[in-house]
Amino acid sequence: MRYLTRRLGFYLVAFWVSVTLNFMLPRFMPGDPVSRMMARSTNQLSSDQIVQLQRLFGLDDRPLWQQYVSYLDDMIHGRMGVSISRFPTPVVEVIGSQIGWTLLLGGTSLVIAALVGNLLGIVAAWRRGGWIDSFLPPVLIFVGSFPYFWLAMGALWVFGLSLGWFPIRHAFDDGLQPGLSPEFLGSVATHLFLPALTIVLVSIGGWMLGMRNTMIATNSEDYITMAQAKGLRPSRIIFRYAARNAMLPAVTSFGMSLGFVVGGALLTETVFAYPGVGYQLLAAVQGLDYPLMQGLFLIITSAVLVANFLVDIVYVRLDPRVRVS
Amino acid sequence: MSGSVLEVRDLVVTYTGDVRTTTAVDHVSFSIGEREIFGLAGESGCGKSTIANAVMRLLTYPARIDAGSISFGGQDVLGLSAAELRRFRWSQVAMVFQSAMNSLNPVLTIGEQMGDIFTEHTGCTRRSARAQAGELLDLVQIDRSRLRSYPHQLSGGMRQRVVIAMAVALRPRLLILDEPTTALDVVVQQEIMAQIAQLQAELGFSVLFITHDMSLMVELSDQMAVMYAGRFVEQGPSAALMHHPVHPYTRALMNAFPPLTGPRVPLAGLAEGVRFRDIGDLAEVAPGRWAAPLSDADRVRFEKEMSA
Amino acid sequence: MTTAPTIDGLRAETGEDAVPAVTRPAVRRPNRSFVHGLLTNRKATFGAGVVLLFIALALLAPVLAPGDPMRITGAIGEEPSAAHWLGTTAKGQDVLALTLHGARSSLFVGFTVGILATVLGVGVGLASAFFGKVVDEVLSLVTNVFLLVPSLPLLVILAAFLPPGLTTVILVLVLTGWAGSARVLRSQALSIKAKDFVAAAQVSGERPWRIMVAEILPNMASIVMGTLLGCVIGAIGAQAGLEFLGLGDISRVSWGTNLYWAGNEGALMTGAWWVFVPSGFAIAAVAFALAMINYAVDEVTNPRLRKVKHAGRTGRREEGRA
Amino acid sequence: MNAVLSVEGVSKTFRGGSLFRRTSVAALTDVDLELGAGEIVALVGESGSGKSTLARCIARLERPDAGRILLEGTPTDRVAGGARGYRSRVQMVFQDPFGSLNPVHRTEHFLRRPLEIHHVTRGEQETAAMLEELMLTVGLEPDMLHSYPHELSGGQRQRVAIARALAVRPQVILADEPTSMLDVSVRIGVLNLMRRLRDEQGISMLYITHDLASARYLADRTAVMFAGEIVESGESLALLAQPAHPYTELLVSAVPDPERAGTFDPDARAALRRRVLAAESCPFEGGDEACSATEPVRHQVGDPADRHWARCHLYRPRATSGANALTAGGTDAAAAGGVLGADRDGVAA
Amino acid sequence: SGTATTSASTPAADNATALLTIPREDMGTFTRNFNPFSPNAAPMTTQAIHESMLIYNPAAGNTVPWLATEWAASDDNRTLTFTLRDGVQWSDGEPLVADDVAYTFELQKEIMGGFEYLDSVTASDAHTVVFTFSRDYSPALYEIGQMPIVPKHVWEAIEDPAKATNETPVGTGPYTEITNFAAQSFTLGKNPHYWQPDAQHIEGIKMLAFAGNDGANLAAANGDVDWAPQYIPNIERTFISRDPEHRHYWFPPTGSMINFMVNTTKAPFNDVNVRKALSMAIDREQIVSVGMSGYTEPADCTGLSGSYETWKDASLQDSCDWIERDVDAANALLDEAGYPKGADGQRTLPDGSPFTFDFSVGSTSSDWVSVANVISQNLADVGITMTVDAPDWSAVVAGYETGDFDSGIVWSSNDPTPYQYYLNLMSPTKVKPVGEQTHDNYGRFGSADAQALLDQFAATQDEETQHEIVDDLQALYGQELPTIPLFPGPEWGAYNDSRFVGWPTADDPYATLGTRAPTTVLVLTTLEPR
Ligand SMILES: Nc1ncnc2c1ncn2[C@@H]1O[C@H](COP(=O)(O)OP(=O)(O)OP(=O)(O)O)[C@@H](O)[C@H]1O
Ligand SMILES: Nc1ncnc2c1ncn2[C@@H]1O[C@H](COP(=O)(O)OP(=O)(O)OP(=O)(O)O)[C@@H](O)[C@H]1O
Ligand SMILES: [Mg+2]
Ligand SMILES: [Mg+2]
Repeated sequence: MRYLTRRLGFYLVAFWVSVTLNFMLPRFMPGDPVSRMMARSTNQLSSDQIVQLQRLFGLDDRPLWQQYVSYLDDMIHGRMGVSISRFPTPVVEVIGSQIGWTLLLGGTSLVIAALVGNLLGIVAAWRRGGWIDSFLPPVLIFVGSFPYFWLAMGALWVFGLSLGWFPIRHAFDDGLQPGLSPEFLGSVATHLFLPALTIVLVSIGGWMLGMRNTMIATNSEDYITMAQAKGLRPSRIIFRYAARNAMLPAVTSFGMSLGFVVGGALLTETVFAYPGVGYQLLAAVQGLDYPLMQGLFLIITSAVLVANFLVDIVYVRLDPRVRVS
Repeated sequence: MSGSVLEVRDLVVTYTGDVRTTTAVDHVSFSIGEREIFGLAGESGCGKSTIANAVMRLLTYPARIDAGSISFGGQDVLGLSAAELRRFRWSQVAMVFQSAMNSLNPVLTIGEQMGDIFTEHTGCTRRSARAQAGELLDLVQIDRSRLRSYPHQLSGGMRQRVVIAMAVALRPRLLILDEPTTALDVVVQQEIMAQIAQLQAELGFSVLFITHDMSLMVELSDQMAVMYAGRFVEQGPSAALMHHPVHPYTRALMNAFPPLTGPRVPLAGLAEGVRFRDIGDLAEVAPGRWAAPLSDADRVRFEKEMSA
Repeated sequence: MTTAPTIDGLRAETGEDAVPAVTRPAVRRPNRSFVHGLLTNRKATFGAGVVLLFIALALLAPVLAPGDPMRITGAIGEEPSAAHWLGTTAKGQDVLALTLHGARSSLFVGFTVGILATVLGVGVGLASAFFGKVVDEVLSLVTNVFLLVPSLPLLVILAAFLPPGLTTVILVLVLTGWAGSARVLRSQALSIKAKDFVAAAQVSGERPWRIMVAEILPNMASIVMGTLLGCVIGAIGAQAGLEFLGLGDISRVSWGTNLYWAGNEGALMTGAWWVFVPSGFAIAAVAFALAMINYAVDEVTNPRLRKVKHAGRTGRREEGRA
Repeated sequence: MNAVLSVEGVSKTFRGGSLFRRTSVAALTDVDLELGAGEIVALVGESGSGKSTLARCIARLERPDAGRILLEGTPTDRVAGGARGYRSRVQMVFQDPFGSLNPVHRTEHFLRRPLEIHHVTRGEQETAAMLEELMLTVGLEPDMLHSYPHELSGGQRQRVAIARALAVRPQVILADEPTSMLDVSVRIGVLNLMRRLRDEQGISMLYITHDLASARYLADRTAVMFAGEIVESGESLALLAQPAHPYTELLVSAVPDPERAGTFDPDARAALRRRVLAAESCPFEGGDEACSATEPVRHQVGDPADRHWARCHLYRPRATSGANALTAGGTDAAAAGGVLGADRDGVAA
Repeated sequence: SGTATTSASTPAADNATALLTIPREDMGTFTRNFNPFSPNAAPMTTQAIHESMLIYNPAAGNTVPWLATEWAASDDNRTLTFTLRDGVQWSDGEPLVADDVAYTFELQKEIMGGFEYLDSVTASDAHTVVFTFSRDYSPALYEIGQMPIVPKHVWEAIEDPAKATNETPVGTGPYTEITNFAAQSFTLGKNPHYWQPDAQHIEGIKMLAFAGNDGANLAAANGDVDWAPQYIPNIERTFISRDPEHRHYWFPPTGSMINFMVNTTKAPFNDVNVRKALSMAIDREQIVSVGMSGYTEPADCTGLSGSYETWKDASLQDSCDWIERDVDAANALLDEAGYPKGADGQRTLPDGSPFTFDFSVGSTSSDWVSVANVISQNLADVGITMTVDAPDWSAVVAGYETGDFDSGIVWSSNDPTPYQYYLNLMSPTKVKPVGEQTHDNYGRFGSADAQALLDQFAATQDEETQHEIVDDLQALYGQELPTIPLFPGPEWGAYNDSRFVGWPTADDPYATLGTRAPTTVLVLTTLEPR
C-alpha cells in the first residue's frame, strides 16, 4: 500500500507539471484564435466584428498568474469551458462526442496487438528456431519500419478503394442511428477493421519481440528448469511459469500504451477519416482553441496517469515482490 | 550395496559454442546403489551439474549428449518419449538445484508450486494437493501457513527447505542435490544437511550429492568421485579418498581445507594456473578404489614438485 | 608455454592455452568482442550496409542531383523514364532528386535527434545513478513526467507553436524522446554502479566523473547503442509523421515533406505510385536497417537471443543424442 | 601492539525508501575494533551481520552515523591528503573478483590507475617496472597485464585485485571475503598470498569471512560479529578452541568436519541455535543479574594474553556454569525457532 | 459501403428518395450548432436553413430576389426599403414578417457587431422593412440583402443568443429538419412549410465530415458523394476519368483575388517601381499551373477577380506592362530604379544591402507554399532572393496584422461590389501604423485619390456612375500597384450527376458550385433526381 501511495504522490506531481506545461505552451504562441480563424477562411470579417468575436470568446487579458490560478481552479473542478473553434459548444461535449471512438479504435487495436503480439512472442521463444521465431520477427520489423500513415494510406487505397472490401471512412455507415442494433454494430465493426488492422500491423512487432526476448531470458531461469524437472506439462510451464513472469514488463508497456490510447490515433484518424480526439487536438492546436486543447490535454494526461496507476495496482497483484520493496 | 539405482556409462556431453565446442562431460561412468549417498566433487565448471542435468534429461541446446547411456532402475533414460519423460521426472528422480533460491517461481505461492507436482503427477484435486503440500512442509518443519507465502517472503534457508520438501514429494528413488547449500550460511547449511540426512533415513532414497566442499562431502557421503575438467580422476569410498588420496588433484582438494583443531600447518592447495591434461581412464588402484593415471608429463612435473 | 615462478608450492603452467578451458558462463564480455560480434553478425552488417548506403546517397545528393530539387524540371506527373528515373511529381519535380535530397534532411534529423536524445539520456541516467539522493529524485521525477506526458499531443502542440524548421523538429523530437532512454540508461547505470568495480575504482581514488566516463559508461555501450538506434528510428518516423500532418516545414525537402506533397497532390488517386513509394520505402529501408542493427546488438550482448541451430520439434528442452 | 587502525563505537543505520516510506536497517551498532601493525584480524559472522558494512565504512565508501575511525590516531577525514591520501594508505579487496574488475579494461589498467592517481611512480619506465613487480608479487605472469578479466581464472582475478590494492603501498588492506567466490582448490593459495604480504611487507589486514577455518588459518585475531555487533574477539586459536559466546559456539559447531563423519546430531544443533536466537532477540531477559545492566559488558575470557573477550548478557564463565548452561529464552517450538532463524538469515537474501 | 453509393444504373425510384450527399473537408467532425450568428455553425446553416432577402450570383453577376421581392433606395441614399415575399413561412408554420428581419439585424449588431452605418431598422408593416443609414453607403444593399434572417418568435425566447447552439433550427430554407445527427454526418430533411414546395425536388441533404481534403477526395473519387466542393488534385485523372459521363467540374474564377502582398511601409516595397518589377518578374502562368494545378487563370491588369467581371474596364484589362512576365523589363526597371545587380547576380538596395526578403505564408496552405516557391524561383532570375518562411498561420497572420513582415500572400475581399475590395486595398482610413493591429489592410497602402473615389461610390446608387468610378479606381490601381495580383481564386466545384441533375455550369451559371456560398440555396432548389 505504501508503494502505491508513493506512486500516487508521484502522479500528482507529474499531473501538476503536465497541466502547467499545458497552460504555458499555447500562451507563448503569437496570434489569437480569431485571427487564426480568419486566416483559414475566406469569410471576411470587419475589424469591429473581430473585436466582438474576441469579446465573445472571452479571451483573457488578465495577468498570466491570475489566469493560471483560475486555470488550476477550473481544472480541479473539471470546468473546461467552451470551445472556441466550435463555439459555443462546451469542451466537455466536444470531447464527449469523440472519446468513445478513440477508446474503441485505440483500445481494440492495442488489445489485439498486445494479445497477439505477446502470444506470438511466447510461441517464438518457446519454439526457438521454429518458423514463427525465425520468419515473423524480421517480417514484422520490416512492416513496422514503414511510416504508419504510408501503410495506412496504402491499405486504404488497396482494400478500401481498389478492392472495395472495407469502408473508406468514418466509424459507421452514414445515416445509421447509433444504437445496439446488429446493423449498427456490424457497421461499426467493418469500419473499425482497416484502421485497427494497420495500427496492429505496425505495433505488433514490438510486442512480439519484447515478449520473445523476455521469454528467452525467463526460460533460462532456474525455476523454469525446475518446473521442467518437476515433469510439468509444457502448457503449464509456458503459461503458469514462464509467461507469468515474462509478462511483467509487457504489463508496464501495456499500461503506458493504454494511457496513450486516450490521446487518440491522430494519423489513423486523418487517413481513415475516423472520428476521435487525436484530430480534435490537432484542430484545436491549429485553431488556437485553448479551452479545447487544455481540456483534451487534461483528459489525456489524467488517462495516462490513471492507466499507469492501474498498472501499478495490477503489477502489485502480479508481482508479489514489489509489495515489499 | 543392494543393486544399483542409477547406472551411468561412458557419458559424453558437449556444448557447442560459437567458436569452439566444449566437452563438459567426458566418458564418465558411475553407479549409485540403493540408499547410497554418492558424492561428486570437483572445481567449478568441471561438469558436475551437467551430469545431474543429463540424468534428469534437462539438457538443452547448446548441450548434446554425444555418447553413453543412463539407465535408471533398468530403464533407459535417454530413450524415454516426451510423455514418459514427464512421468519419469520427479517421481523417479528429483533434484534440488544449485541455486534453490532461484528455482522457485517468484510470482507463485509456495503452495501453488508444491501443489503443481501433485496435480500433475497424481491427477488429484487442487484441494488435496494443497493438503499434501502442507504435509510436506511439516516434514521440513515449516509452518503450514507458509503455503500462502511467496518465495521472497521466505529466508534462503527456508526456501531451500521448501525445495527439498518438494524434491521428496513423490518419494523418488534418487535425489540429486546440486550444491544444495553453497549459497547459505554455515549454520543454515548444517541444518539443511541435517534435514536431508534425516529425510534419507526416513524415506530411504539414494542421493547424488554434488559439492566442492570436501569436508562436507566426506562427512556425509558413502562413495565419492572427484571430477576434473569433465573427467573422473578418482572414485571410491569417501573415507578412503579423504585419507589416502591418490591423484594429485584429489590431494590438492583435500589439502585446501584448513582444520578447525590442532596446530596451524601451512597448506598448499592447488597452485594457480596448474592444469592437468590428458587425464586417462580410471584404473582400479585398490578394491573399490579407482584413480586416473597421471600422464607422463604430469607425473614428471608433480613428482618433481613433491620432492622439492 | 612459459614457466612461472613457484607459488605456494606448486609450479604453475601458464600462457594463453593454460587459461582454464572452463570458465563461468556468466562472465561479461568486454567491448572488444562486442564490436567483433557486431562485425561478424549478418544482421548487423546488412543493416550497417544499408544505412551507410543511404548516408552516402544523402551526402552525394548535390552531386547526383545537382541544383534545387524543388525545381520544376519535367512535365507534370511523368512516369519513370530514362530522363526521370523515378518520374516526376504532379508539379513536374524530379522524384529521384527529391528522394535523394530528402535523405539529407531525414537522416540529419534522425541522427541528430538520436544522438542528442541519447546524450541527454546518458547524461541524466548517469548523473541520476551516480549522484543518487536529491539529484536522482529530481532527475527521475523529470524523466518520469516526460515519459507520462503524452508525446504525440505534445509533439503536435510544440511543432505547431514553434517556428517551423529543422531546429524545431529536432528540438521537439529530442524533448519528447530523451526520457525513455534516460530511464533505461539510468536503471542500467544503477545496476552497474552497484557492481564492485565501481567501489573498487572509488577505493583506488578515482574521481566521480572519471568513474562515470571510464568505468560505467563503457559497460553501457550496447544499451547506449540500442537506445541510440531506437531514437534514430523513432525520430525519422516521427519527423515523417509530423511533416505528413503539415506540422513540419513543408518548404524544405525531406522524405516526410515528399510524402506530404504526394498526398497533397493526390499521388495515390492519380495512380502516381512513383511519387508515393520512393520516400516511404527509403524511410522503411533505413528504419529496417537500423532495427536490424539493434536486433544484432541484442543478440551480441545476449547470446541467448542468438539463432538456434538445431530446433527441436518436441519443445524447448531439446535433447541432443548422438 | 599499537593500533594502525581503530574503530571506535561505529554505528550505521541504513535508511531507505523515499518521502513516503521510510525503512531502516541497523547494520552496525557501536562497533569497536583495533588492527595492529602487521596484524591480520578476521571478522567472521553470518550473512547480513554487518561485516561488509564495517569494511565499507572503513574504506570510506559509507559514512558511519556515529563513532570514529582512526588511522594511526587520526580520524579518517583528517588524514593528510584527504580522501586520496587516506586511500593511499587503506585499500580494499572485494568479495567477487568477477564483479570488482571492470570487464572493459585490461589488467594493466587496474594496476596503472592507482599508480597514476597516487603518484606512486614517476615516468613510464618506473611505472612499467612497478607493474611487473606487482604482478610477480601476487604470483602472476607479467604478460597477463594485457589480459581482460574474462580471460583470467577466478583466482588470477583475485590476485589482480590484490595487486591493485598493493599498488599504492597501503598500510591496511580490507579484504571482504576475498576467497568465497573462488574455487576451493585455489582458495588456500590466495590466503597464503595474503599471509606472505603481511609477513614480507608488514601490511595490516582485516580479513572478512564466514569460513571459520580459514579465519583460524590466516588471522592472528578473530572477531565474531552478530547482528551488527562484535560479540566476541580474541586470539584465533584460543577463540575457536574455546568459544565463549553461544553464537560463536554455534558457528564453530556448524563447520563441517570430516573427522566427525557420521556423528552429526541435528537435534543438539537445533537446540543451540534456538538458544542463541532467542537470547539475542531478547537481550535483557537472561534471568541473570549480570544482565540487568542496560549495557552488555565485555567479559574477559581465559588467558589475558589471548585478548579474548565476549560481550553478551548471557555470557557466564565456563568454570561456574559448565558448557553454556543456558536456558532457552522463550520459545520451545522447533518450528518457531526455525522460522525465526530463517528470517534472520534471510535478511540478505 | 455508404448508402450514397451510386452508379449509372441506379433506378430512378432510388434517386427520388436519395439524399444529396456533400462532403465537408475542413471539419473532422460536426457539432450540432445551427446558430447562424456563430462563426462555427454547422454547414448548411446559412444555405439550406436560413435564407436571405436577396442573393447575388457572382458567376453571372446578377441578383436574385429571395425572401424580398423588391427593394428601393431613397433619393438621398440614406434609406433602403425591402418588400418581403408573400406567403413565406418559417419551418414551424409561423409566417415570415418584417419584424423578423428587424430583429435579425438587432441580434446581429448585438452579437457580432458591424453595420455601424445603420441608424435604424424598422418594420413599417408586416412585409416592409426600412433601413436608415447614418452615412452614404451604397454597398449596403448586398450586405443587408444577404443577411440570413432568423425568426424573432424563436430567438426572442433564447436567453443568450450568442451562445445558443440552436439544435433544432427554425428557418425559411428548403431543408430545415435535422433528421439524423452524428458527429461525422448529419442529414437535413425537407422544410414542410417551404415557400416554394415545387423546388424541393430532392428528398434531403446529407453532410459528411472529413478531416482533410484527402478523405473528401477519396469519397468523391469513389462516387460516394454527389457534390465535391473541395480542391481536388489533378481532377481529370482522379475524379472525372472514373466516370466521364457523369462527372463534371466547373471552377469559375469568381473567388477572391489572390495577391502577392508586400509591406508598402518598408523599403524597397514603398517604391512602386519595385512592386512593378516584382510583378514583371513573376511567371503567373507557372504559378497557376504549379500552385493551382492550372485550375484558374492568371490575373489581368485590373486586379479584379472573375466575380467583378462586369465591373472590369475592358480597355485596361490587357494594356499594362507589368502583368506579363518580362525578365528583361524587370531587370531594366530595377536597374533604373537604383537596385543594381552585383557581379554575383545578386541585386542590392540603394543602401548597399542585399535585395533579400522573406515571404511569410501559413504552413498548412500547401498550394500557397507552392506558389511562394515558384515566386522565389522566378525572382532569383532577376537577382532577388526571396526566402519562403512557412510557420503556422497564426504566426503569419500576427505578423501581417502588426505590419511585421516583408511580403506574403493574402486574398482580397470578395463582395458583390468592388467597393470593399478597393477600400481594403487603397483607403487611407484602413491604414494602421506599423505595430498597431489591423485586420484588413495588411499591405498598409493608402491613397487619398482612391479614398475620394470610394466616397463618391458610396454616395451613389446609380450603376453607371459607379462603373465610371470603378474604372478610375482600376486605373489608379494600375499606376500604384498597391499589391501584386496573382490570380483570381477559383471556386471549386465538381459534381456527379448520376443521381441528380440540374447543376450550374459555365453555360448555365445560375450559381457557382460552392456549398458555402449564398448561391448554394439556388442549387439546392434547382437540382432534381435523375
Ligand atoms: N549453456 C552452456 N553453453 C556452453 N557451455 C556451457 C553451458 N553450460 C555449461 N557449460 C560449460 O560446461 C562445463 C560444465 O558446466 P557445469 O555447469 O556442469 O559445471 P559445474 O561442475 O556444475 O560447475 P559449478 O560448480 O560452477 O556449478 C563448463 O565448462 C561450462 O562452461
Ligand atoms: N546500501 C544498503 N542499503 C540498505 N541496507 C543495507 C545496505 N547495505 C547493507 N545493508 C543491510 O545491512 C545489513 C548488513 O549488511 P552487510 O552487507 O554488511 O552484511 P555482511 O555481514 O557483509 O553479509 P554477507 O556475509 O552476506 O556479505 C544487512 O541487513 C543488509 O541488508
Ligand atoms: Mg554446477
Ligand atoms: Mg558482505
